[in-house]
Amino acid sequence: MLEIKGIDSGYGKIKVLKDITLKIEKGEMVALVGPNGAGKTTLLKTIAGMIVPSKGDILLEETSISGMPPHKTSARGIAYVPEGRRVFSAMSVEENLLMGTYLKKNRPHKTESLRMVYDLFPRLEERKKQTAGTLSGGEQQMLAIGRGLMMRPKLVLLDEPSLGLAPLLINSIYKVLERLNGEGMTTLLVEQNVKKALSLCKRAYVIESGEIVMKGPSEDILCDENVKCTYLGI
Amino acid sequence: MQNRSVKPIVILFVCLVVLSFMPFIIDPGSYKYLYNIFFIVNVTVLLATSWNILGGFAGQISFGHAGFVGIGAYTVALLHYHLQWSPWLALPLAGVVTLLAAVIIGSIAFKLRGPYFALSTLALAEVTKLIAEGWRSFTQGTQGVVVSPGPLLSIPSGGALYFVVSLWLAGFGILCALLIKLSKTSYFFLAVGENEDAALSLGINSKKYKLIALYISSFLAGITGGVLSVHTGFIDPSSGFDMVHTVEPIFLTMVGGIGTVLGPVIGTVLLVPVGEVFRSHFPTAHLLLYGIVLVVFARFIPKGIMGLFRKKKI
Amino acid sequence: MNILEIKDLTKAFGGVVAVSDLNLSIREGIIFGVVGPNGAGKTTLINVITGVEKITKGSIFFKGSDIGKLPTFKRSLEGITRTFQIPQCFTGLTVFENILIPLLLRLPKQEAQLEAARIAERMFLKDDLNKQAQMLSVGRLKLLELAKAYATSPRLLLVDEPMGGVSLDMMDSLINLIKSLRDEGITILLVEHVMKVVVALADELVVLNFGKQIALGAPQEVMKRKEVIEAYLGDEYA
Amino acid sequence: MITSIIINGILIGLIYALLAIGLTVIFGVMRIINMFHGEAVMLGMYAAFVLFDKFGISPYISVFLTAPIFFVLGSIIYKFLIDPIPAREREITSLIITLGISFIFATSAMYIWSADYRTVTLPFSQDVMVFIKTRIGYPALISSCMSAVMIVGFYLFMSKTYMGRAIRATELDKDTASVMGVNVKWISIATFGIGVVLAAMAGGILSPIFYIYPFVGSNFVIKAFTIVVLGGMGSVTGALVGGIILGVAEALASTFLEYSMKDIMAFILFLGILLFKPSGILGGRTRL
Amino acid sequence: MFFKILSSVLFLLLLFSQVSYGAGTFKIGCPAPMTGPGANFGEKFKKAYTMAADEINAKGGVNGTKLELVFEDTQAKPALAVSSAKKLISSDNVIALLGGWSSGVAFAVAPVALDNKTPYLLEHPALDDITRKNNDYVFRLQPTTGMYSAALEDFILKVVYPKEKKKQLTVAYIYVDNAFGQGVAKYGIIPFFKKNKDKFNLVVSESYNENAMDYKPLLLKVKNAAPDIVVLTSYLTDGILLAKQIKEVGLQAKMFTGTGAGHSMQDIYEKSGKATEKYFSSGPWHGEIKDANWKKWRSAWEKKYKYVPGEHEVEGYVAIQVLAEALKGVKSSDVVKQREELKASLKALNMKTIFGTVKFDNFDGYTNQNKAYKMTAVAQWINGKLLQVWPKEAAEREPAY
Repeated sequence: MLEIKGIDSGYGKIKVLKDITLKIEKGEMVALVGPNGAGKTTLLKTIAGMIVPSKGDILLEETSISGMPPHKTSARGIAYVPEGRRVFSAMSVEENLLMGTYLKKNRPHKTESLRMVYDLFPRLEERKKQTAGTLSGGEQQMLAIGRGLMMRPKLVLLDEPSLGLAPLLINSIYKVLERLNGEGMTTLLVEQNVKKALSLCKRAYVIESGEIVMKGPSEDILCDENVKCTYLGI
Repeated sequence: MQNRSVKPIVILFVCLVVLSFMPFIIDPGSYKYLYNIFFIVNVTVLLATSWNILGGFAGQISFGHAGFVGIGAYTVALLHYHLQWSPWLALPLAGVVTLLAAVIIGSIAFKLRGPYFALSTLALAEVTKLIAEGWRSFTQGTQGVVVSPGPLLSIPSGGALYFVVSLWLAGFGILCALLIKLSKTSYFFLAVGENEDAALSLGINSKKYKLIALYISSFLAGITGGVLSVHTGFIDPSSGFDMVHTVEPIFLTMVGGIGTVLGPVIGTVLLVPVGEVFRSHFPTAHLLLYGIVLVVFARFIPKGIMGLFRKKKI
Repeated sequence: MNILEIKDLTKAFGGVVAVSDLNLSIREGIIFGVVGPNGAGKTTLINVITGVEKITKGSIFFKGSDIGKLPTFKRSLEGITRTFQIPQCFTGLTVFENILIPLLLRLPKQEAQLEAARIAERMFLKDDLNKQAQMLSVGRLKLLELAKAYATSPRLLLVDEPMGGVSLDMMDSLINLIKSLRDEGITILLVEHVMKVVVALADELVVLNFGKQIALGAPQEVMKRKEVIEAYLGDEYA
Repeated sequence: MITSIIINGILIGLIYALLAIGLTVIFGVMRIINMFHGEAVMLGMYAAFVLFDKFGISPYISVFLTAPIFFVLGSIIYKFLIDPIPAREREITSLIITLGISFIFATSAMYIWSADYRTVTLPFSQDVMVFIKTRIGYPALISSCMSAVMIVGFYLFMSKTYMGRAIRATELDKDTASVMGVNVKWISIATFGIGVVLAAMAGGILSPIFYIYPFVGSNFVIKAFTIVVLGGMGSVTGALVGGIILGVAEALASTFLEYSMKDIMAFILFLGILLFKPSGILGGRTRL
Repeated sequence: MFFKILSSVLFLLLLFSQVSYGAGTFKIGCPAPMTGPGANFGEKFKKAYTMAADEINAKGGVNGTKLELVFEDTQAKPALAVSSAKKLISSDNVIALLGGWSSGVAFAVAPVALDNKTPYLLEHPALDDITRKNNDYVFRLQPTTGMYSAALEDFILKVVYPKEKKKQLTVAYIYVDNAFGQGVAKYGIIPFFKKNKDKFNLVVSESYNENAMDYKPLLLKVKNAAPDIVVLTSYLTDGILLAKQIKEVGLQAKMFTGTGAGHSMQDIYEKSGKATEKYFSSGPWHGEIKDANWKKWRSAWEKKYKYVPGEHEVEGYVAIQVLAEALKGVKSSDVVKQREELKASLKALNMKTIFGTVKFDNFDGYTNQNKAYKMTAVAQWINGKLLQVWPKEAAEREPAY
């Protein structure tokens, strides 16, 4: 599905990512974990086209999308769900979701897509007229995910969906993710909640200081001493 | 170190002295128009420098310099009109009164930051203009006030006198800018302009430095207004508070290079004569040409002329 | 002696309570670690101590005197300085000027310049001295943040995630650097995500979650508590 | 008399609001202060004048005919003059560029149409209707109603269409909008075009009740700025509310104080809002 | 480097601009608003000056020397006008300055003329103070603001008041807030009504900003006061809006009258949609209309420029004729001496023109002011034509009152 071949990337002259190589198969759910500032978000932004890599290539279904602007990568089926609360705060919940059907090919499916998201997150339907900025953190996160799903993507890039949420909410969001994966959605999940992420995904990459320091099945990574040390200080 | 800070001041002083002899070389009596342009250039250098101290050094973009100029101009005119002061004597007071007005303006406008600050200065300038228009018994309203300058220390008022006075006032403005640039204060200005939150967290009293910049800037702008009023011999609200006094220093500084001492000088020396030549050679088309010059400059050298040089300390 | 005392501190943004009824005492001369998941109120705590945010309820004492109402810059002059998680440098200025600015507040220009060069060397920024701050990488910017804050001669230094974006090989020197600052007598409040750093550095550790204190004590011991592991690492971990 | 004054205040307020919308949209989305806003209004007035004078087309219709031309004009200006400026310099450089363009437009208009004052005198220009004891001239009434319709129409465009939502999304968060598939660059170009169209349409609608000359633009700019601040930058409903409040406040001030007090009144309102509610009357976040 | 070259080229250009071309002509400096809000008036005066100068040059000029007009744009701003005047005097070596349209500009230029000993002939700026400063180089051929209302006062006292048969008539006065409006209010209209308190009651007297968009609140206030007479001092654009909005709010009075300026321009009738029908306008007259020369001039103007000339056109045209006449007394070749000779010759001038007799006198505190009380008239708009109705000897028809 997605293949990243040795990319370097960063902001202006500042290089954040060094020689990243990564592969995701169709229908797979892959976790990307690492400490704050390791370059996780930068990687997602590079895939989504918000940052142009200075070296290397990114292939989506065997075609290069490297250097494509975000509105083109999204047309090709990549949905980036940004971290934190980057919903369109002054727009209503429904307007936010409809932004997910901005692409011409998605517009005809507007009603079904809305139905699907409202079924996944009934809370959003209750508040569809409410201004997004007045939602709680968890609801905003649901909205951001829902908005990404409205795009009917081939590949979802999820950036810290559990950020700042209470455990109960995290659980419910994770259940949704699990269900979507069961339905065949390909996902790259960035998480700081290592345990959670690794329990959900079968495979993971560990990134530190812009480099992939480890990859493999989740269980292996969870057992690794180095990872434990980084995260638990044990 | 000591030498490095004295050198530019010495150069400035030498330039001023040398230029002061110009009237002996080029006769102001037969080149009145040329001296008129020199005068406008000098005064505009002072105004652009004044704007630059606030907008460039301290990063507080003001849209209200027309207000300062107007207050300065009216100070001279009204002291002359009501109390028969010599306009020349009233000049320093133009700066002082404008500074006092800036104390009020600053206390209101500095409650705001960024574009809101800029817009509030615009509004305050308009309010002062409306006061000048409305308070007829004091300001003569829209009818305006005549100022007859008379001689200064028995030097007859005329091209040479205006030239030398405006030259030294411009020099004074540049000196203020230089002294700030060479002092510690310039760093605090820079810090406040670049990132006010960071400056605060490092212990810099940002409000104090913003006010200092405003006060110096308003003092110089007020003097500019005073000289303009002496030179024109007449002041009314539409010419004293003309939006040109706000807009012109901004783009001249931008063209020359914002935040540098030389930027406003270069911008003014380069563009003001062009504007004047256009105006007298193409009475109807000059704004069109000037507009094109502005667009071309801004489009192709957005960082200003000083931005073209790598080293741009001064 | 406690350099900082926080009593019943509450900070609310509208309805959202970022810090709630917090009581903390920080001894002079230690590194005091603050950890917790994102959104736990760590940065808000720093903002409140430095006066960037006003207190909703409670009080803050610095060296025994109430500073709750002082403006940010005065607290900085009293000796409380912070670094920002997202570096807040003077991006248009050079690294040298960035460090010089706080020094100029209390030293004559020449001395300040010497001191700035010295600090830059100590903070591994010697090679970048004449670069514009906007040209630096994130990791270097973090160093610059620290250098700037150090240049104010703080008594209490609040460090917000210094390790984010710092390369692995750099991390150890940074740890040593922070230790040496403590050994100079500067009290440090350290907010950090990288646990090995926290454990290596902190003399005392507080864990926050949803603006509340859930654990306090020696780092090794605190990290083993069940509620900490649950809050921080995910509920099924323990 | 008081009802008449308030009704008239509301009617002129609607026109003020329309004058401000183009400015507020461009500022809201791109943080650009468009200095040639007044000149765009002026060009809209001339376009209406020419079509009325030569072909007898009512300005109320011709504003829609000329809209595409102004859209292209605005888009070209943004694409070739403002967009290439590096982001760090854009805020202030765009000020100079748009100022330069305002000079170019005003002088060009003088060459094309001479400095003469023009008016659009509609066949029913003297007809008056009476509404709650208030006499309202037909042109004033239609222009105000058109303004209201345009504002509502624009509101609907911004809230109900994909493009309108994309513009707002871009204003709120460029990056996130772009990953939704919004071509942010194109939307910026289009928004600038739309801002110019709105200014020109305001000019067209104003033409039957005002006069036209090449330098008329400067008359509107400060008023438009005042409303943008009153209503909150980037807000359409804010512009509407701000326009009406300004219209009514001016009318009341000029009646109960002196007529010349009305401008001071406007600025006192302006400063008051800036100081106590810098986000505008409707305040809070940037809203539609 | 590019900029160094550019700036040196520009500097050279500047120096070359000093070189006066076309020597051997009488150069006349015309600072005028060629751009900006007053550009329309700048064009009017340019047409008038050019027509007169062309006619004189076609006949061989003055004593064989041709006239040359040098225009400078002032944007109607005093500061720019001062700069222009200095340039015209020093680098173009003009022998005299003309006009400038607005009172504010003339007020500022007059001291420059004095400093440079250059005659300055006013044909339109009307503020009284300009010729009350003992400035020997300033000459004014047309009435001042204080004189503007001379014919109107006469008309109201002799025709309107007796006809109304009321003890006291109520009057509303609205005037534009600028040097001109203030002048007419301060020296003309307000003193007149105050002086005749027994006959008139000034119920509203307010000024307005010339760029206002909406006058209805003011007009509603006037309507509420129900005046018998409404006097307006306006320029053109504000005059048009006022006339339209007066109709709109339904303000009615026995008499509406303007005081020259906007109200005596053809545009106001047409562009207000004929809303000024029956309006009176009192101000400088359109010239000696009974004079055969005037009729000839007027048809020549209409042929050349395709519109009916008003006071501005007559004034501009006559100003050039006055200068040409005075220039006959200039004999020397040095421009400084020429200016002195021109001044002396202007002082001695007594000339019959289509505008009326022009003779510059010192009286009542005025210096070099043409006694132009009689050059004011009351005219009235009827069926799209503004014709003089008062004083009787200059009337083209009976007033419709």
